[in-house]
Amino acid sequence: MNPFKHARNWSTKALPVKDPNFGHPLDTSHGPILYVEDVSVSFDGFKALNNLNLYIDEGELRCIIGPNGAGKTTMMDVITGKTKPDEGSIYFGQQINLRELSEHQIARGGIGRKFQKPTVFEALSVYENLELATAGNKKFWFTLTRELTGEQRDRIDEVLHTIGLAQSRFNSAGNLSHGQKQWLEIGMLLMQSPRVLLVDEPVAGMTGEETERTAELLTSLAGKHSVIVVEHDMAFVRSIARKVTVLHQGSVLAEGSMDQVQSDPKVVEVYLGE
Amino acid sequence: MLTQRLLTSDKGGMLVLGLIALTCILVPILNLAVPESSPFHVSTFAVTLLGKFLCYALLALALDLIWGYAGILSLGHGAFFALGGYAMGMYLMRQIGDRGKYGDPLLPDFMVFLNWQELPWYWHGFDMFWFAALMIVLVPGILAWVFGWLAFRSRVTGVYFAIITQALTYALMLAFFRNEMGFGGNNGLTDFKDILGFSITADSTRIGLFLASGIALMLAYLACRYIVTSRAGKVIVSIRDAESRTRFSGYQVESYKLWLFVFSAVLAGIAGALYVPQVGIINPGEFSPLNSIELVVWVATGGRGTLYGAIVGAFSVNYGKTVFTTFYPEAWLFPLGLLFVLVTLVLPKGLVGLIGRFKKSKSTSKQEEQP
Amino acid sequence: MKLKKLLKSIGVLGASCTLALSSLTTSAQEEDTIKVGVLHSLSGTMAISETTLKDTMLMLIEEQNKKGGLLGKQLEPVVVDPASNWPLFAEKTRELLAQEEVDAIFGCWTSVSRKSVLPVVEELNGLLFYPVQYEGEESSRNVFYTGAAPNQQAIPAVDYLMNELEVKRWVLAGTDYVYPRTTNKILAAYLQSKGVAEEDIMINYTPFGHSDWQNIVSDIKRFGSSGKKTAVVSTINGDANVPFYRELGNQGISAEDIPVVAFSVGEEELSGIDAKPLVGHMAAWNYFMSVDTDENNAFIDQWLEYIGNEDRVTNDPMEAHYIGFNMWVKAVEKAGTTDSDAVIDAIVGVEVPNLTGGTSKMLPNHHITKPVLLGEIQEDGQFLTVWETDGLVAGDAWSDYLEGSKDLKSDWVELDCGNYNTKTKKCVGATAE
Amino acid sequence: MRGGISRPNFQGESPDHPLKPDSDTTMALLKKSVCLWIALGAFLLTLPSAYAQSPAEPDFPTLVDELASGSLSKRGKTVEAIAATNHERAQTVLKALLEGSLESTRSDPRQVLIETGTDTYVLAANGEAVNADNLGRTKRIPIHNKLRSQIKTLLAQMNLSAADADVRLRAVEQMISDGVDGDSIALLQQLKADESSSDVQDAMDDAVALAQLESSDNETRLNAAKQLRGSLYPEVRGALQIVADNDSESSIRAEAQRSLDSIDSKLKMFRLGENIFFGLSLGSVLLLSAIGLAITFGVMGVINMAHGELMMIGAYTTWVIQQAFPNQIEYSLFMAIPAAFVVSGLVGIAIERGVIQFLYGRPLETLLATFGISLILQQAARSIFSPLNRAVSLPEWMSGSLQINPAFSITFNRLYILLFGLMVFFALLAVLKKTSLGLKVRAVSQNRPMARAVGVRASWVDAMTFGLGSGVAGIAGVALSQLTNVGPNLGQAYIIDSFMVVVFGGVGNLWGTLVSAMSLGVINKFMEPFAGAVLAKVLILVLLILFIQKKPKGLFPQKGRAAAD
Repeated sequence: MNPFKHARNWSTKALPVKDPNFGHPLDTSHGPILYVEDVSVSFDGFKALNNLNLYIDEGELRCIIGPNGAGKTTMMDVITGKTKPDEGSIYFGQQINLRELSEHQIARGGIGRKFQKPTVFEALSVYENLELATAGNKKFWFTLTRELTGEQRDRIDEVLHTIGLAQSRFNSAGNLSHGQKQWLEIGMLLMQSPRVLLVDEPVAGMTGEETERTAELLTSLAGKHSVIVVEHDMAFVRSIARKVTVLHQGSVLAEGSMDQVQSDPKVVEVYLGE
Repeated sequence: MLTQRLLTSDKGGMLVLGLIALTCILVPILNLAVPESSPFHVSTFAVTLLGKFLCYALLALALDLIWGYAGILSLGHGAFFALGGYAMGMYLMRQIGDRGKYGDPLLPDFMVFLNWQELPWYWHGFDMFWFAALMIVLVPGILAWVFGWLAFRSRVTGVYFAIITQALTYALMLAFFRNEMGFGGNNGLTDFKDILGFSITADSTRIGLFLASGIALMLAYLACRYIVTSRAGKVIVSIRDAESRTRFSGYQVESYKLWLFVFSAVLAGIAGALYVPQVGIINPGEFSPLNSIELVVWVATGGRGTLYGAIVGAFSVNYGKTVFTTFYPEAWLFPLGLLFVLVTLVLPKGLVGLIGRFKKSKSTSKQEEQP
Repeated sequence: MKLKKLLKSIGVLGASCTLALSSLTTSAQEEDTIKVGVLHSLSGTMAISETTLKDTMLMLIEEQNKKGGLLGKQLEPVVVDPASNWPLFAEKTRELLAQEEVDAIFGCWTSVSRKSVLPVVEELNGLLFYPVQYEGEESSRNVFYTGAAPNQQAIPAVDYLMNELEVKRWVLAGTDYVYPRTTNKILAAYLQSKGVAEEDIMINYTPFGHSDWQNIVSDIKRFGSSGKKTAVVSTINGDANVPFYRELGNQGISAEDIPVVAFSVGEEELSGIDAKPLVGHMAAWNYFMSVDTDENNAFIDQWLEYIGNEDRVTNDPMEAHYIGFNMWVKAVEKAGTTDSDAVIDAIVGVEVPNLTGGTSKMLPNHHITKPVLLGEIQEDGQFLTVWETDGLVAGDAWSDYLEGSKDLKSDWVELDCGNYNTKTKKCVGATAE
Repeated sequence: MRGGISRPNFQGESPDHPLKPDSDTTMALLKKSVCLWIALGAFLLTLPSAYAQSPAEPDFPTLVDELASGSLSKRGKTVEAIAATNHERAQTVLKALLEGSLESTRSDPRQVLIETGTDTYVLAANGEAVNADNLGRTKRIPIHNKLRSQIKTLLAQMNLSAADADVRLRAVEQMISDGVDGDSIALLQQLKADESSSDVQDAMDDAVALAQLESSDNETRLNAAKQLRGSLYPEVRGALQIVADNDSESSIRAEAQRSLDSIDSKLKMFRLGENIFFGLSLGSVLLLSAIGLAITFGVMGVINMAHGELMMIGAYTTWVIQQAFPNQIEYSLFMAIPAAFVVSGLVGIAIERGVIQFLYGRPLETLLATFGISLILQQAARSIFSPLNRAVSLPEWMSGSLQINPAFSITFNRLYILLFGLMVFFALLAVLKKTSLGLKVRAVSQNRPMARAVGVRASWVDAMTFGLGSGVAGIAGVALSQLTNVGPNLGQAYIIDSFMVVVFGGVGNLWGTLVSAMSLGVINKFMEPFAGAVLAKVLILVLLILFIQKKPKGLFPQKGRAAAD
């Protein structure tokens, strides 16, 4: 049923990666950049994920939908290392086993995450927020003694324009509007120059016009990065989705184009069932 | 460039630094040069008192660095303070030499009458100042490193961290009370004679210690400024505000917390070391959890999250304490207790915040004040 | 422009700061009074014991003023609260001597507070009267020890047990701090010198405020059930006593089986205890409220009237202050001035009546002579004197039973030295310059 | 509930009923033997005084009046004489003297009275009631230890034929500890013949055997040593030890040694049991002091530094109650428990409404504020009740111990407090699990806005919850007042331990609190013997710190995503 099942070449064994950021270039020779295979997680008996299989291609924009409690957020937790799965394997490219890495290593490795509720550092200015997110050496002694380099600053300006916050760069992030916070957070992801972006409900509580701009932003990002969007807003999903995955009770219910999944009786049943 | 970053960007800090510098210049003159009779004479009592406050301020600064900026509340900072103090105390004890009551050239008095035959191994080397100085930094530092490494690695945070730090200092207190420990038990270390060859009771020595404390405080302040204004400083603040976000931005939160904690512990140790020769005694009471909580209150009163706030707090609360214990000996705990409650309820930003609020209201009335 | 403003404000604040300083340092304005410092904790853990002594001092001073004061001047008490915080004791002492310029300080309870005060008193050449029984091993030119030294409390008590009750086995139980440590060391040495075997002495230390005595008491019970008469010599401090005696009582150890002789349990402590389980246990002091002499009855009436509460009691440290204060008054009258050196010279040899019918005398080692009384606790929390030394016992600064100190001698008149080594014939160290 | 009870102050049967016959025949015999023996005993004991006094023994009333005057040693002789008269009130008078309720007027001639209650007196000599008003100030007739043990011995001898088997048993045991001599052997053997209770008989056998250990006849000594096998009286052990070490006959030495071994093996077992009980008892204290926190801290997330002071308030309440009803000491605790609950509870509610309600979600701020409150409460206690400790008296039923055998006894106050602790725990558990308040509490603690949404008055629930926790603290205070000082510092001693218990057990989990309290208690008690009290405590703290590193959420963590962030 699943064309990607075991697509990953098992002969190459996982490299013992400490900090992938300085490891060798990511090996995506077999297409997918992210392999989630037979992953299960449970909290006191309740199975949040039930051997979930998911494969994300390089540069793909994937939407993930599903009713509440389908395990969307848990899936993100598992990929970003916040929650360690009970079983199953998660590989980043061919060789980087994410189960062995901690949050900050995964983040440095090139997987960025945006939370459901926008979380930016409210005490700091927009510029500083991006500054913090900037890719590079993030060890204590280094950040203590070194200032930003010239090109890092340029990168920040660049991103400031991408997310359209150039003029409010010195405002404290706390005073931004809801939408602006969302964009700022996405901007922070970009500063990490990640290979994969996990975006959790980006347009929740946005005005229509903000939603459109977000849609443009995300679609423009796809290609350079692989983008995984979790969203409830069907209209929004339709507007950006190339491929949609439906989660239900911790495993994939259906996968395919928006029309395919919407015509899928199982999906309909689940959604009406609510 | 750096000075700009450290100083002019925070007025309050500059003000406080200026004041400390001023007192460091004025007090010695007023104490030594000006005759007793003149109303401007500053008595030795005031000097030692101020010296004590300076040490407290340094301690408060250390706590504010981790509590105010990294949001780590340590209820055990008194422990590092006391350890630094003990290290200094041990040096001072060794300086007594054979001028002790029993005239034993090597053993401190309390060891003589507890029939200790020879000096315990951990007392060796403390006759040399450089060694003692090293220990003053190392002992609190290493303890903080081990403790912090364990705690932060297993993500013990907030309330839990506060409580186990309290347990830490409590355990140390009980341990140091034991006479078998070889630190003088309940009486601790006292009856010091001289430091670096200067008699500890001489006015000049007191001034010296006072100046040392003042300079230490100012340097520590600049060091803290350097940290909080660096990129690392921003990371630390963001850890306080959104820890997991920081993680997902690729920072190893643990190491940041750990190094900050260690640095803060070292500052506390230094404060303790300067404190002991000025008050002339160190005993396990300094480990008491209550002291550590009170310390937290100084910072809260002054205003956590602004380095100079901690200094202001330490001075104001302790000055108040001195006054109250003299004028209302029976009832002084009431105002003190009330202070704690009020500060937490109405002054979340502390005195500094209050001044700030007052300033803002003024500046809004007068637009041209705006920079 | 900005910087100038900043400097200006610094200047302003600097001025205000110096003002704050001078407010700290305002030296006492010259009134025509003699100032007496009272240095007792009114808050914190020691308040329980020390507050009473503060009141005692105020009463004594008031009384003296009624009699027309001293050298024609009124006495003015200066009360401060060191809040059971040892460094604060030192600070307050400095304040009393340097700021308030008091002529004498009456204060301290715990050894550690005295130790913390000592250097300051010596540096500023003040006078400290210390009213509590203590471990000895100290003698300062500026301190007068009006409480009992070990040889004025512990040793006589042990003698009584050994001779009158034929006690053969000994439990030395104490709180883990310097007073019990030293006292027990002295006692152990003393007992062994009297031929008590090693295994017949059990020494046990517990932390301050120890509240769970279950297995210690059952150990004592076991230790005592060997057929030989056993007694407990208790140097257990303050708060730990109540749970200790209750446990004794509940585990069925009565005073006839295993009597407990305490050195830190007096009328005041008993007034805070349900005395039932303590009946028959003993305490050794230099004064009991129950002693029936005119001086004592007068003192008690005066105290009850002053404090305005019929239920209050008097105790040994209060008597010590009574003696110390009167000695100071006499010495000042004798010297005709309150100047420290003059008083220090004048006070040695001064004799004043104590409350148990004798006259105590200030000795050259700055300790005093006292009677030693042994009392059994009664239901009403008072003591029934069962034995007392004939005549007064002179306080020893340095114990004859300790290695380090038995060669030491203190004499501030002949030798002007607190710890003169009789072997090497010189004044060891330099306590007071 | 009098089954096998030893009181700290020796208890005979109640003073107001003299010897009761259990059957006429034995009665006669008993009387005879008692007279015989007491006369004999008294004669021996009073040889010196016997000469001093006129051959015609002074009658009972005169002797009683003599008690009021003269030196302690003279009083001793008088006491013996009184015992010798074998007057029916002799026992009552002596007991009164022993318990310090024998008083004398200052007036002349001095009357000797027994104080039967506050300001109610009867004449010692004949038990007639007297009017307290026209007595003037009375003064207790003092005695000292020598006299006390003497009286106890005498009373014991009288009690040998008391009606109550337990009283007889105590009497025999008293004789054992006083040391048994030839005459007592005779008497004991005689009494044993018609002793009904087997326990008393065994005790008598032991007593006799104990005495026979010193007999000159080898056979007797050997049998005695046999007889004493497994007897747990400490005196017996001591005596056997002596025999085993230095008896002339090797066979007897061996026999004694065997008996000793059997005794020791028993003792070892009992010591283990003792230790466990000690541990549980300590645990129950920890439980009581921590359980209130388990609610305020565990369920509400408030770090209440004033918790200890709330206990203090409970303890003071007990004292106030006892002052208010000086004659109801026996029942004072039952009044104190609800009172303390209410008082502390109200104070708690006041604190919650006045301060804490503004600080929810900021646990560290609550820590500071409540610390301030604790300072204020302490100082308040000093100002109101004076810094001195207050004397809370133990009811009779709280003092003494449940004597399982001479080597193993459980003290009542500890036992009751252990049971009480468990009761409180389960009561609280029921409240949280069964009642609607409990439901609401859990709802609010889990999801405040949601609970609000479904119409729970969160603020009211908060107040109630905090009140509940504080009230429980008050109850703990009542229990503590039976163990330790009641003074301003009471709270300080327990606050840190309580927090440790809660954290160790796992916040928000009552069962965890129970388990952690008990295990900490037992661990502590098993460490103490070799580590010493102080070090044991330090070690425990260190272990706790390390444990929290391993399991940051305690023994029984709250699981699930809610707990994760």
